[in-house]
Amino acid sequence: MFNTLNIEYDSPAVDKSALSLIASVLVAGFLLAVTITIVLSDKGHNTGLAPLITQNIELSGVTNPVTAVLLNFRAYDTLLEIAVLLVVVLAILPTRDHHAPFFKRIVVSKKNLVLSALQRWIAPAVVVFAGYLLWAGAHQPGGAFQAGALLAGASVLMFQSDTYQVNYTSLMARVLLVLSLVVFITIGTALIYFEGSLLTYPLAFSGLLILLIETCATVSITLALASLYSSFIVSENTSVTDNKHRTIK
Amino acid sequence: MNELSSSLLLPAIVFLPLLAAIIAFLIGRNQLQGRINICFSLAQFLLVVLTTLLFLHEQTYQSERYVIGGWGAPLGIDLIVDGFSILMIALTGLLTLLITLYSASYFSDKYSASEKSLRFWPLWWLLISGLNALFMSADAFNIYVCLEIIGLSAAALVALQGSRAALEAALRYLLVGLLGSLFYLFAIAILYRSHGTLDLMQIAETANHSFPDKVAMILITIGLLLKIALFPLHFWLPPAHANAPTPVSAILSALVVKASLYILIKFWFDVLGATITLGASQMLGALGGAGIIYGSWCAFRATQLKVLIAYSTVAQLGYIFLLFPLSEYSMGVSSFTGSASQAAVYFIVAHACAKAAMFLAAGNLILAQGNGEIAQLKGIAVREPLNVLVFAVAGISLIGLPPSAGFIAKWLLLTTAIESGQWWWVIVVIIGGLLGAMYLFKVLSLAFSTDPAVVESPTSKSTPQVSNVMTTVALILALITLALGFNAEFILNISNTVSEVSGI
Amino acid sequence: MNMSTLLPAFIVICPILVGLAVMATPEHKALQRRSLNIAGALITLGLIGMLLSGVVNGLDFETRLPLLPNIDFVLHGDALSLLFVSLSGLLWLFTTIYAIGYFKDSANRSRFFAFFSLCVGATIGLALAGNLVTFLIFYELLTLVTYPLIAHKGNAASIKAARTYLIYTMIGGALLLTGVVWLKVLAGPLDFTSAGLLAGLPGLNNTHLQIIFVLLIAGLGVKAALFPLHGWLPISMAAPAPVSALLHAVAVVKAGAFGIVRVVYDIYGVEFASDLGLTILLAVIAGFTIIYGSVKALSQDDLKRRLAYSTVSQVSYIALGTAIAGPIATIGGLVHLVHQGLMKITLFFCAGNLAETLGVHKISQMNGAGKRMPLTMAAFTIAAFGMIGVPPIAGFVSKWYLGVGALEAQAYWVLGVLAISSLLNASYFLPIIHAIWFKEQSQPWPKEVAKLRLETHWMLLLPPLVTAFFALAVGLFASSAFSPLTWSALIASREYQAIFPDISGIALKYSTGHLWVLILPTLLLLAMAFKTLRAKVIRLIPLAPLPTLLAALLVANEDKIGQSFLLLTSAIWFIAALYAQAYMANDNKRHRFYLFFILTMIGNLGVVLSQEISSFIAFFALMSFSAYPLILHSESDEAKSAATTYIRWVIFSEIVLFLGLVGKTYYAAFGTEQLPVVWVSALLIIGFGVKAGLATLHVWLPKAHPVAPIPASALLSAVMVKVGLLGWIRFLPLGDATINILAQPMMVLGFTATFLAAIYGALQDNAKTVLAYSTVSQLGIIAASIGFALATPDSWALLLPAIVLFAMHHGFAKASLFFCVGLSSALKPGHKLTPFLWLLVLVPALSLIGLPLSSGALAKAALKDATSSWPLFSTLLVMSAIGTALLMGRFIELMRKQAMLSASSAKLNWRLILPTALSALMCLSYFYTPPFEFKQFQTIVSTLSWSAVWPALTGLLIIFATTKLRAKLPVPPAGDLLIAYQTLAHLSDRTRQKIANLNTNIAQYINMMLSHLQRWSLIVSGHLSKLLTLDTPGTVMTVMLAALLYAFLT
Amino acid sequence: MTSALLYAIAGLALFAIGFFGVVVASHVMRKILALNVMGVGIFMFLIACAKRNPLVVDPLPHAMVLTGIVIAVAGTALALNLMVRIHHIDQSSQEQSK
Repeated sequence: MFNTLNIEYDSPAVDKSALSLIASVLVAGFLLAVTITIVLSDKGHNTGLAPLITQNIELSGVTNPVTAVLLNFRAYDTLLEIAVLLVVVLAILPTRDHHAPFFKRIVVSKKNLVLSALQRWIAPAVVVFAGYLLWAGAHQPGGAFQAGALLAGASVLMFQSDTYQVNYTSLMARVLLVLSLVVFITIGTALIYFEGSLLTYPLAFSGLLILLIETCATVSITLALASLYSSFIVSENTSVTDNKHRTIK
Repeated sequence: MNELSSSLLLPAIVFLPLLAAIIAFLIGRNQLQGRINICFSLAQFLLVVLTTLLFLHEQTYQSERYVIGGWGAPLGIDLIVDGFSILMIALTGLLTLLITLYSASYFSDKYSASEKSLRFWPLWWLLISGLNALFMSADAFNIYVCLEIIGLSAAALVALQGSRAALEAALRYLLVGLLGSLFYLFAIAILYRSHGTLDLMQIAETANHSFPDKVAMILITIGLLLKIALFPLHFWLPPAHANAPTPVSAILSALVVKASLYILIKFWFDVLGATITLGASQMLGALGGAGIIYGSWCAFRATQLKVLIAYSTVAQLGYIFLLFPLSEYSMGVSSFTGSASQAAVYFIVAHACAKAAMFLAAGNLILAQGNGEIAQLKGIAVREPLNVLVFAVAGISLIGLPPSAGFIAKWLLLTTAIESGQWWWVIVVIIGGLLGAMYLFKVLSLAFSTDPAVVESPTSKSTPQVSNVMTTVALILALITLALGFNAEFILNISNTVSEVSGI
Repeated sequence: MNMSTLLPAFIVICPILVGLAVMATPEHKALQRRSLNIAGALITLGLIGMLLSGVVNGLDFETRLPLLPNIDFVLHGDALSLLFVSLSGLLWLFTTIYAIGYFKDSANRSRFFAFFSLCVGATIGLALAGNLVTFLIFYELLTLVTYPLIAHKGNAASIKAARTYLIYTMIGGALLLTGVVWLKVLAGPLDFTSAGLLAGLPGLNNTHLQIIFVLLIAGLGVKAALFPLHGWLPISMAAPAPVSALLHAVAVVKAGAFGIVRVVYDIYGVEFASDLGLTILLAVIAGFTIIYGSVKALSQDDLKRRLAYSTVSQVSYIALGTAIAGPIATIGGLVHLVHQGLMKITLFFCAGNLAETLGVHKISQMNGAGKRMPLTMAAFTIAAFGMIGVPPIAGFVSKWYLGVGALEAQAYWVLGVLAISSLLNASYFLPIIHAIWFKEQSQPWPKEVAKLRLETHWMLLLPPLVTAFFALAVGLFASSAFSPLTWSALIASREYQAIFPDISGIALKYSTGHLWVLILPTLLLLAMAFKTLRAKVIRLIPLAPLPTLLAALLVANEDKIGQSFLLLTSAIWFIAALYAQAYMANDNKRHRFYLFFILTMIGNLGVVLSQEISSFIAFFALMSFSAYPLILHSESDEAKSAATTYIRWVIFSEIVLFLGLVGKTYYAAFGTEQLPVVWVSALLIIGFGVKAGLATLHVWLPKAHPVAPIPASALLSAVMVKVGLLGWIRFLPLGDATINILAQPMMVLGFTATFLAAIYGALQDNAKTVLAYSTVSQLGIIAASIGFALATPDSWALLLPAIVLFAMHHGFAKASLFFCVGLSSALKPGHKLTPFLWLLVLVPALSLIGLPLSSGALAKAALKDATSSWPLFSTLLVMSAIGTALLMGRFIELMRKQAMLSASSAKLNWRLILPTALSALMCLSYFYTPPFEFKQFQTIVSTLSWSAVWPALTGLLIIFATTKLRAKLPVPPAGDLLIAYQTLAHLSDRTRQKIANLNTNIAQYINMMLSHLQRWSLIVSGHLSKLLTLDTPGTVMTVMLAALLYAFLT
Repeated sequence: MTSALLYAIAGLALFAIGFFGVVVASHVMRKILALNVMGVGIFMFLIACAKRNPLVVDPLPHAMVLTGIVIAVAGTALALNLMVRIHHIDQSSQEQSK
């Protein structure tokens, strides 16, 4: 399974050793049969926590139950989830030389007209729509992660048309990356002082606080996803010392 | 908030490392970095000690719950801590302090590894916060997220070295981790579907011999076995632990592997205790036994020092898995009580300290020696006497020879095995001890043999002298293993709270 | 936390702290390290002293720390632990001094001394352990700490030795751990209780206990080097000398033995263990190891390996002592713990000195070492004699108690084991002693260090001397208040409580009457040590026996026999000393002769003076062993072969005597039924028979006497042989029991010896051999009369004075005849005094034959009166006169021939003639009446009867008639039956050889099998790993998934 | 057979296929994709659990899915990054060897 990790392009699709082939088909099928019987013998709770959530929805400060669960009832999970994202960003962080500015616009000799035009038209729309998504999260499906993903998509477009370059190891980038986690933790711990236990939003401000957390989350997620993308397009970004990096021409 | 109870400090234990990660990430590379991290580790250690003392002080021998967000069990997430988890948290706190001290000088400029420190420190603190979060979480899905944090940060740390072998080991470790977590997630989904709640306590109440619960338990077991690297599924551990930088391989072997084991024990004995069958426990025990023999055999044949120690981890894990068949069955439900659990807990603590000490000592030897080849360790005892001593003391604890904590653990294991009449485990443990002695003394006999060529050769002076901070940290860990060898009462009363805890 | 709880802990911690401190001291700070070590050793000794005094007056010392649920870490100072603690504390001090001297400038000494003191700390902890778990902890710690010591040199041999050591001790440790855990599960906390813990506990299933016992003994047996598990000990001789000294003589090996003692006594309790049949098993293994160790030691040429194998066998004595479930045997086993430690450490120190100063490792290189390193070799000889079990050195004491203990427990085979092992010990130690002292240095020393003022560095010389002195003192003052013997008796009494017998009966009290008489000779002996005084001392030697002579004559002494023997011995010693002055005047090796002359004198006089068994056997051994160099004096080939036969027979007699005396003391103290008295007396008869030239046991006599210089052979024939008779008189139940089955054979042997010796002697062509054979025949008569006494006890009252008289007569006559042999030059005709000199020859010869008016006639008449109840005896007595006449005739013939040949010396050597004249005078009968108030002998005239004359005439007639016939007959070899014995010895040697190479090719076979197994297992593991996981983790995962499904769903 | 059950079975089928893919695929990229397929399977199953009762929708599984997706993205990104870096090292070593 994982023992021989080959990365050549032309390697055969399937690990031919017959033994593993037969065994895995057998077990996968068996697994399928077993789980299906579970599903069919479905005498468990069929409503889950729905009634409980609907009772408490108005206490949560947002109307959309999913956002309520995500950012109020199980806010701790979301906090750790952001930490996961931060972990991966840290692991992958494309390291440019330390002194490059956070955000630099580079003039490209051979401009790709179509892309730059597309980018000029769509980027503002995307930003507006992301803002809407963020705001709508409170009462309809939406929220920080969706807005962040959208903005990251816009930034990919930007990088593709290669007019901007972001140095992720600059102080500004690092602050932005860490922003959502910092805000979330400060709010959480502050609430201990005010409300007695971690992450218990006061009834009046819960909506506002959730919105604040959502916005910061969006910023961080955008930058995080952008850095994930740019780490692939930048070759040999393995280590800091090697600050010679090839920009895609 | 008038009377300070240990549960109030729980969130702080998770958030302090997160804060440390953030600050470490923001400061970036400068000479203050080492000292700040040491202060954070000291703060973390004091916090953990305070919580443990408070917990012991309360002597309620019950688990302490902390409700996050004030929503209560099914809806919100709770943090819970009982004897076993407080012990693990204390262990994490201790190892964090010591290994941070070690890494402060390991990643300093002397060893030209300083540019890696920008990535190392944040990942290190995130790993620590993940571990602490895992040990105290009472929510199934929350455990999944914590497992992911630990898995990803550990893989990232293994990849820190940047060499092809390290990257490949990290990739394999990551894929295995993801696969394991997915199986776990799938089991959580099934459990939620049939029990309607994610809180472990509530699942435990309604768990029964029903079909879904059994399938969930199977999936959890196979997923976590993959992550714990029990014998047949151990292929990823040796390369990962061998290629990681020394402090990372120390924390990996000592704690990260134990985290998934902690979860497996929690599900196996508390949450889904009802679904356990005798056959399954014996199977795990058998795999454990085979692991001891095979792990020690591969350790004996290893040529690289760190690979040897990694395989010895595989072997030592085998010992802990003997817990499953040995824990006595009362009215059908196997509870994590009685001497088997004490033996397992003591083994975890003993192995953590000893293995960490051994990895750090080995790291020092490799730094002094220049490469990890065992054959070239000839006559090292002359140049690095203290590190060889630490390596020996840690080895003694792993084999289970008297003055060390390992001996006490082995003693408890043997007593349980004989009391429960399963004498074949006794033979396995004894043979394991002898095999352990084989590979340890293979290294030690090389260290002692004075090869005339090596001793006089001036070249051996060229490699940088191992900084004495790193040696003293290894020595402290070795002394802890020895100290634990003398009075077992201290650890056992903490873990006794485990035996009284029933239900959760 | 007062003193009583802290002291044991301090004693254990102190060496460990010293160890750590020394490890921290950098390599070049020698002085700091040296002072730390010695200070540590002294402090520990002080603390042990405090503990000792505390325990003696009843205080209880115990440190108890919680270790595991319901098991504590206990250090408890009871009597048994103190024995071992004081031993290791004391020897640690000496070995440290020795090691400092040994490692003057070698590499990583800090590491060595650190682990050295840690090892002692572990040993002391092990000794003080209060329960089996603490014992196990220190037992395993000892393994770990001794590993670096064995691997200290770092070369291939010591690494391999360390590895084998580890393999054995690790497996042993694992077995012990399983046993202890299993026992703990069955019997709860395993505190050592003095009468055995398990005996009291109810409901324990015996088969489990037996299996546990086997596990425990196997675990402990590795360190105690019991038979199958001893492989590591000889190999680990690659370690430096101080390591093998302390570790393999005291710490490691004794830890195993001590463990066995603890398990048998304090865990199982002796009765309970013997009911389970466990002690028999242990006894058999220990017995076999004793023999096996000694046999293997025989074939080793490397000195330290021979010592190692001897350790293997000696340590099993302790196990044997514990296994024979009897209080006295326990004392023997325990005391051997200390004695063996002292002796073996001396031997290893000396081996170390030899290796360090002369570079000698092989026994074959040791020739002449005595001259180069006299003090070390003296210590070596004392310790070696101790190991053989020669009284009064320490080894004898423990063998004595083991022997008596074996009798008490009716384990007679143990006596056999003791005998055989003493024989083997002798056969592998005596050649070394012979090589050291009596062989010249064959080739230059391999790596000789320049000769300092002393023979080697003082730190290397002091320890062996001190430990050798201790070994001697412990043996001599065994029954004193603070000796290890009394201490072990105290321990045994606590172990056996109720059934502990009163052992005063068998105690070894070295008390001799009028000890003051021996002071002068001992002073002379000491004076001999100083070269300058030697010449003056030699002139004073004749004065040495005078005090004893005066004591015999003047001091009123109720023990008539003792007085008469004393008179005989001291008189002849005086005459011989005078004779020797002249005879040895120009012999270049006279210093050595006189040294052993005085030693033999002290031994002989001591034997006669001693009142009870222990001093008797001690002086007896001293006399026999110091006579050896006298025989060897002329260094000629016959002298060498005669000496070796002599020493072999001496060893044989020592061992048989040991068994006999053990039997006698036991039955005297406790014996109830009469049956065993027979075999006790048989053993005594044989034991003393060798010395008293009983037929078939006499073969050494005709070879040894002629070879020795005249004064020595005179002494041998006249006096030393009588010691055998004295032994018979003192120890045989003469006069109170009729033992017919022994009496008849003795008489038959006696008379056959008398006649056959006469005929055989007559054919000899050497004058001294003829005399030797005449001694054999005369002794035949004495033996027959002793036989007669055994047959008719009531005649003993009469017979005793007759025998004593006969012995005295024979002593003086034979001595004077031997002296005459020296005068051959003076006997040459042509000098006005020669007829007078011939008279000197004729008087003793005729008195031997028993002519009227001579002492012989008087003695024979006395004998005839005493044995009048049995006429056949007196006729045979008379017939014996013919035989003697034959011999005397031949003797005179040879003297005449010799006189003709010798150069005619102008001046007669008066200093030779006077002593011969003096002894010839003693052969006239009237001397004997006054001191012995034998009323019946007033009538000297009665000796004038014809029956005394005709045998002499017939004898002389036969000689002259057969001169021509005899000239043609070939001369038969001197020791007649000796050839038979030699072939016997040759045979046994060859069988041992066969067994040895059988053993080697078994070992080769096993090795070949092992290498096959090795290769095969590598192939299999190669396949296994390929198949099992590395290529197909995916499949393995799916298979496990399926297995889990099956396990959970069924 | 309500639609929820159908989706649940589809989810489980995806999980099984994903697992089969992980075990059998030889190229690392395929393994990562297979892992994602397994993830999607579980999310499908979770969503199916949310809608078992026609009238009520249980938002908790939805939240779990959202978090699961983010974590899946993170894991996959790290895996791909490691793969790319190994690929670069292989390429540069091939260049040197030529």
